[in-house]
Amino acid sequence: MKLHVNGDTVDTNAETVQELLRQFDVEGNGKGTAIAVNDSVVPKENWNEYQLNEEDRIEIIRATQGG
Amino acid sequence: MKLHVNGDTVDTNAETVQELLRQFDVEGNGKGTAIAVNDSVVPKENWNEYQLNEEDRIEIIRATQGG
Amino acid sequence: MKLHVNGDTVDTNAETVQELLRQFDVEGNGKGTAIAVNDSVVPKENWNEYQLNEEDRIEIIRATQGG
Amino acid sequence: MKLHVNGDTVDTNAETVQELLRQFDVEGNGKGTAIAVNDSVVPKENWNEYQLNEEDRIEIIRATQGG
Amino acid sequence: MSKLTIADKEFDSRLILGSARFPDPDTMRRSLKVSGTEIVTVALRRANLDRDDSEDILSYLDQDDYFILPNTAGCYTAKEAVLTAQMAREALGTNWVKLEVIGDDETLFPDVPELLKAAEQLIMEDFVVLPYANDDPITCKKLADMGCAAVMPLGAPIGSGMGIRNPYNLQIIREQVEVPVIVDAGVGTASDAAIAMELGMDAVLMNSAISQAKHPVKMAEAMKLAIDAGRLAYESGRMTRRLYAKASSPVEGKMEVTGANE
Amino acid sequence: MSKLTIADKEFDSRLILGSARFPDPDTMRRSLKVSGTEIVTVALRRANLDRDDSEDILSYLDQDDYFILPNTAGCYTAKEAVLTAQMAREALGTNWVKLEVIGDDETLFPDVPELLKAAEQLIMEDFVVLPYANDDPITCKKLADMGCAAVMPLGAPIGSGMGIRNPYNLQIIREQVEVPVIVDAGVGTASDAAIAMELGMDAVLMNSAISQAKHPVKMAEAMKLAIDAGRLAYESGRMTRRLYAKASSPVEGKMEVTGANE
Amino acid sequence: MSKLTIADKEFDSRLILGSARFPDPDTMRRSLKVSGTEIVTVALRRANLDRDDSEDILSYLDQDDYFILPNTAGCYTAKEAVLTAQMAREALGTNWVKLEVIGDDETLFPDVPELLKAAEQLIMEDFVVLPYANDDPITCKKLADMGCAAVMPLGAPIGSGMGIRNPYNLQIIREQVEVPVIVDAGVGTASDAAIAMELGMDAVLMNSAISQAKHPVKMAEAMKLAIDAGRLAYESGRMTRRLYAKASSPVEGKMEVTGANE
Amino acid sequence: MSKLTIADKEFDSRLILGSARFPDPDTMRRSLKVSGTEIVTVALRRANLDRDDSEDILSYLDQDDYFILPNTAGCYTAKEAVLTAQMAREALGTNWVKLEVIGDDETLFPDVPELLKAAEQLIMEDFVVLPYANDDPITCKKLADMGCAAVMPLGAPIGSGMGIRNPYNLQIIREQVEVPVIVDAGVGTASDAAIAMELGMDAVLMNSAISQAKHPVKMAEAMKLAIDAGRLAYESGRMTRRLYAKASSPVEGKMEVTGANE
Repeated sequence: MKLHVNGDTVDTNAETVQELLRQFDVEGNGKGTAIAVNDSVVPKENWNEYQLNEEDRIEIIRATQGG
Repeated sequence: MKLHVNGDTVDTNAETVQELLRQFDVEGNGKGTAIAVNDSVVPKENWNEYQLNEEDRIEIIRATQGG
Repeated sequence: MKLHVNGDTVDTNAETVQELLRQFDVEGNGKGTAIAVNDSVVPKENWNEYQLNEEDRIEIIRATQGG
Repeated sequence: MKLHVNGDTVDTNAETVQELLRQFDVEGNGKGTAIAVNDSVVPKENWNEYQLNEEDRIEIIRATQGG
Repeated sequence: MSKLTIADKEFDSRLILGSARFPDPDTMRRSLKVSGTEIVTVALRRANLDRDDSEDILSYLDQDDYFILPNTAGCYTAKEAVLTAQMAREALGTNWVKLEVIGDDETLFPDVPELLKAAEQLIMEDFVVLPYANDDPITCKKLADMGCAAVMPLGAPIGSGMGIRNPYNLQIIREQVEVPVIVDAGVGTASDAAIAMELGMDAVLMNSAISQAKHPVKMAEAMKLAIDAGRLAYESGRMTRRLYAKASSPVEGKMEVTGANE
Repeated sequence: MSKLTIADKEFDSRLILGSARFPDPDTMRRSLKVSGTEIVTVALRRANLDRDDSEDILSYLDQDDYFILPNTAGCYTAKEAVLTAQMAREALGTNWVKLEVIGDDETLFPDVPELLKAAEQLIMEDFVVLPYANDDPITCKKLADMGCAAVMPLGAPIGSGMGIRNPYNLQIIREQVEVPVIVDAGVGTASDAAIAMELGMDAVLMNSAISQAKHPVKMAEAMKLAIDAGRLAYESGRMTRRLYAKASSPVEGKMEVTGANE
Repeated sequence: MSKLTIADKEFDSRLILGSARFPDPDTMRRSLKVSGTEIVTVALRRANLDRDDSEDILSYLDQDDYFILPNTAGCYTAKEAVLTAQMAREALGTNWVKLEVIGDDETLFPDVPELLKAAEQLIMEDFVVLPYANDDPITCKKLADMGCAAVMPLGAPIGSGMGIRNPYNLQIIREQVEVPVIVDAGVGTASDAAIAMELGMDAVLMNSAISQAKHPVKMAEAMKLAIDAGRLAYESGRMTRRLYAKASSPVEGKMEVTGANE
Repeated sequence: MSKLTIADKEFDSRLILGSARFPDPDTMRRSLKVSGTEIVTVALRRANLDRDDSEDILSYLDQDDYFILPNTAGCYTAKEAVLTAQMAREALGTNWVKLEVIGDDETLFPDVPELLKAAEQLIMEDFVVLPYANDDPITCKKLADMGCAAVMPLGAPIGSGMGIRNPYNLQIIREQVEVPVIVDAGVGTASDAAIAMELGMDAVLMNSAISQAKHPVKMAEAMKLAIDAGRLAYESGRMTRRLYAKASSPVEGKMEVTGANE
C-alpha cells in the first residue's frame, strides 16, 4: 500500500496506524506524539484499530523546541 | 403613507422620492445629496419615478465636514 | 560675650566651644556633630580648649536625611 | 633674520610685517587675512611699520570654510 | 520634488486634509488654501430636514476646486461602509473613497476583518479605495494586493496628536507594498509630518492637527512646509548618524598659541 | 513669522549655516542660497604660504552678501579662543564671534570653565559673543547673564547627526534665559530642525546635515522649509495630545443601516 | 507581588519562556530553571522518521515539571492552526494553546481574520486559547470578548529584540480588556521586560532575548529579576514626573559661609 | 555578577540610596533594608538648638551598619562645599563625600567651574570625592583625571523622575573614563534603573524614586531587582536588534494541511 507519511511517499504493509508507527520505530505510547490522517487527528486510543487506506496522507508529529 | 425618513417617522402624501424631497425642500438636483431606500441607493436619475411604499426606510444624506 | 550661633545672635558666658555646646545641651562626644568657628572646622579634640571671641560666627551642624 | 612663520622656521630679509607678507605673496590689503606676532594681533594699519625681531613667532591666518 | 500619483491621478501636494472641526468655515477655507492641499475629505451625514443647512461646506470646496474625497467615518461594518461609499458616489460623483471601518468609538481603530471585506467589495464595484488601516504590515499588504489604490496606516489614534508612535511598522509597510503609503491620523505638529515623510511615506492625511491648533491657518502653512521639508530630506539622502563627534571646521592649519595647552 | 534679533541685528531667516565640508564650492554656494540663510560661519586657519589658495571661500560669501560669522573652532583654551577671535575681527572686520572652546577632539564638547573665561574676556573687549555650549541650563544662564548675545547649546555632538538628544534641557534653557537660544550641532535631518524650533528655539546652526547629505542643495531646501515649519508650528499653538481617539468627522447624523450592528 | 491567574490556573512567575534556539539542551534547561518560569512553550513538528531524535526536549521539560504550552507557530490559516492545536492536545494532553496564525514569514505578524476565526473555533472545542496578536485594541478586545483566556499583543516583531515599540497601544489594550494581557515577542533586554510590566501587563512571553544572548543563563536570571522589578514598580505607584528639579536634601538649616554668594 | 569597587572599597550592591523625604523613619529603614543598599547618603544641616532632635536618622543608619556618605547638597560655591565636606569628615569620621555644587535651586544642575574647583581642593585634602556632575563627557573626564573616585553624571534633574534623558552621553562618558560611573538623579521607576545599568553604568544613586513612591518599601525592592537585572543583562550580552522578524520556532518540519494556502 502506498501512503504519504510526513510528505514522503512510503510503500508499506502496515494496515493500521499502530503498525505504521511500529515500522518507523516511533514510540507510540509516549507523550509528545500525535497522528493525523487526511487532516483529522487520530486519537491514541484508536491507533490500534484505525485502518489505513491507499494514498492516505499521514502526519506524525512531535513536540519540539518552539517559541 | 407612513415613512421612516432619517430615523424619524413621517406621514406624507409623497409617492416618489422626488416628491418627498420637494416636500422637505431638499434641493434635489444639487451635488452633495444622495438617497437610499431600504439600504439601497436610488440614483438621481430614478428619483422621479421611484415609487415609495408604506414603512419604507429612507435616508437622505449630504456631504458635510469630515476628517 | 555676644556670639552668632547657627545664624542667631546669642549672649553667653561660655568661653570655649565645649562650654557652648554644653549650654545648648548638644551631646558633644556623639557622632554626627561638627563645629566651625568663622568658617574653619574645630576638630572634636580641640573643643575643650578652643577659646571663643566676641562676635565669633559658630556653626553647629549635624548629619540629617539627605539625597 | 630667523622667524617662525606659521610653524615653519624661515630665513628672511623682511624687516616689517608688510615686507614679510610681500615676500610670501600674501595679498595684504585684502579682507580675510590677519597677523599675530608672538600671540598679539598686529592690526593692518601697523603692518607697514611693525618691526620684526629675531625668533619672532608670526601667524598669518585666513578665513576658510568652517562650521 | 517628485509628484504623488494615486491610481491614475497626479498631485503636486503630498498633504491631504480633512475639513472637520474648524472654528468656522472661513478659517477652514483659508487653512485649506494656505496648506496647498489638493485633496480634501468630507463625511456623509443625514441632511437636516427641519431647517436649511446654511453652511454648505461642499460649495466652498467646489468653488475652490479641491478634489473631494468622501470618507465612511463612523461605519462599524462592511455593509454600512459599502452603502456609505455608494451614497457618496451618488452624492459627489466620485468613485474615490477613504474607507473607514472602525471597531469602537473610543480608539477609532479599524475593525480589520470588516475593513478587508468592505475593501474587497468596493474594489469589485470599481471604487478607488484608500483604506484607513492599522500600522499592520499584513493588513496593509492584503489591502494593497486586493487592489486598493493606496494604504493609509495610522500614526496614532485619530485626533490624538500623538505623532508617529511606531515608525518601524511604517517603515516595514513602506517596504512591503507597491502602492502609495499615506499616514492617516496621529500627526499633531509639524515635525510629526516631517518624520512621516522622512520615513518614505508618500503623503500624510491630517485634520485635527490643523483645525484644533490655536491658529489653524498658521499651522496649515507649517504643515505644508513640513511635508515638503520631510519629503525633500528623504530624497536628499541624510548624513549618517554617529555616536561621536566629527569636526566640521578643518582640523589642520590651526595656529599655535604659547601656553595654550598648559 | 516673527523675525530673529541677535544683538542689534534683525534676520529673516532662523537658519545659520556652516561653510565646511561641502563636496565643492559651487555646491556650497548653491546650498547656501537655497537655504535662505543670512549668516554663514567660517573658520580661521593658517594661510598656505607655498601656493595660492585657489578656492577663496570668503570671496564667494562676500559676493553673495552673507553676514559672516567667524568661529574659534579647534581652540582648547580661553587664551587661544580670545586670540582667534581677535584675529577674526582683524581679518573680517566683524566683532561677532561664534565662540567654541572644546574639551577634546573626540566629543568636541565644550570645556565649560575655559568657555566662560573666554566669553567674559571677549565681552569686555566689545565682542558680540555667540557661545557654543552644553545643553546645560546653568552654563547657558551664566553666559547669558554675563552678556552673550545668544546661547548656542548643542543638540548632539558636532557632526553626529543624532538630532535633539535632550529636548527637556533645551526647554529649560529656553525658559531660563532672555537672549536667543540657538541649537548648534546635532541636527541630522529636517525633522530634527523642526523639533528644535517647536521647542521654542530661536534659530538652528548646522553644517554637516547639509554638506554631508547625498544631495546637499536639496537638503538645504529641506532645512529652510523645516525651520520655517517648526517655527510656524511653535507660533500656532499645537493641539493637545490625548491617549485616546477623538473623531474628527461628526458623530451625530450617521445614517442607519439594517443589521449593521448584528 | 500578586499572582498571575490565567483561566483557572494560578502562577507565581509572570515570565513565560519559549524553548527554541538555545545553543544546547543543557543551556536551555539551566536557563529555564534560573528564570523561575512555570510555563514553557513548544512547537509541533514532523517526527524525524529516519533516525531517533536523540534530544527529546519534551522529556526535559516534563522532568523539570513545567506547564507545557504548545504553540501553532508557522500556521498561516485558521484550518492549519486548528488542526495543529488538536494535534497538540492529542500529543501533550493539554487543551491550552498559544495560538499563532501569521500573515507572512518576513514580519511574522498575525493574520487578523484567520486568527479570529481560529480562536473562535478552538474556543468552541473547549481550548484555553492564548492568542498572539497585533498591538491592536480592537482585535484584542474581540479575542477577549469571544472567550480567549488572555490576549498576547506583540511588543515588536518576533525575534527582533526591538523592545516595546508602542507602549501607548499596550496601555489602551490593558484598559480595554479584562483578561490577562501578555506581551509576546519583541523584548530584547531586561529593561524592555520591566517596561512592559510597568505598563500594567500581566506577563511577558519571550524566547530569543534569552536564547540568543551571549550568556543565556545569565540573561534568564536578568529577565526573572526584571519581570519582578517591573511588576513591583507597577504595584508601588511611581513618583510623578516633573520637568524641573526638586531637592531631596532639606533646603532649610543650611549653614552660612562668608562670601559664599559673592 | 561582578562587584562594585570604589576607591579601595568593594560593594556587593550597585544601588546607593539617599535618606531624604521618606514618609517616616520606619519606612526609610525598611526601604533601605529591602533595597540591599550598602551606601546611604546624608546631608549636613544646622543642629536644632531649641529642642532635642527626636528623630536621629544617623543612629538608625549606624545601627543598621550602612556605609554613610555625606553630601554637600545645597552648596553653591566651592568654598561652601569644601567647608561642608570638612564638617562632614569631622562629624562622621569619613573622608568620603558626595560632592554637590549646584548652580541654582530650580534645576539643581551643577555649577561646573565651582564643582571642579571644589573637587580639586578636596582631593588635595585626601578626600574620596564622588562628584554629582552634568552628563558632560568633558567635565566627567576632568573629574576623573584629577583623581575623583567615581563620576556621578545625572540622568535627569534631581527629583524629576524623568529617567535617563540622554543615554548617548552616558555611554560616551562610560567609554571616556576609567573610574566607576554612577548615575545620580533622574531615575523614576525600575526600568530607568535597569536602562542605566544596561548602558554599562557601575551603579545608580537614587532617592525620590523610592521615598516618593506610593509604596516606598515595595519600590525599594523593585529597584534592587532592577539594578541587578540591568547589570546581569549588561554582562549577558544582549541579542542583536533587527527590524524584521526571525522565527524562534523551527521553520522546517511543518506538517502539511490540505488547502492551507488556498
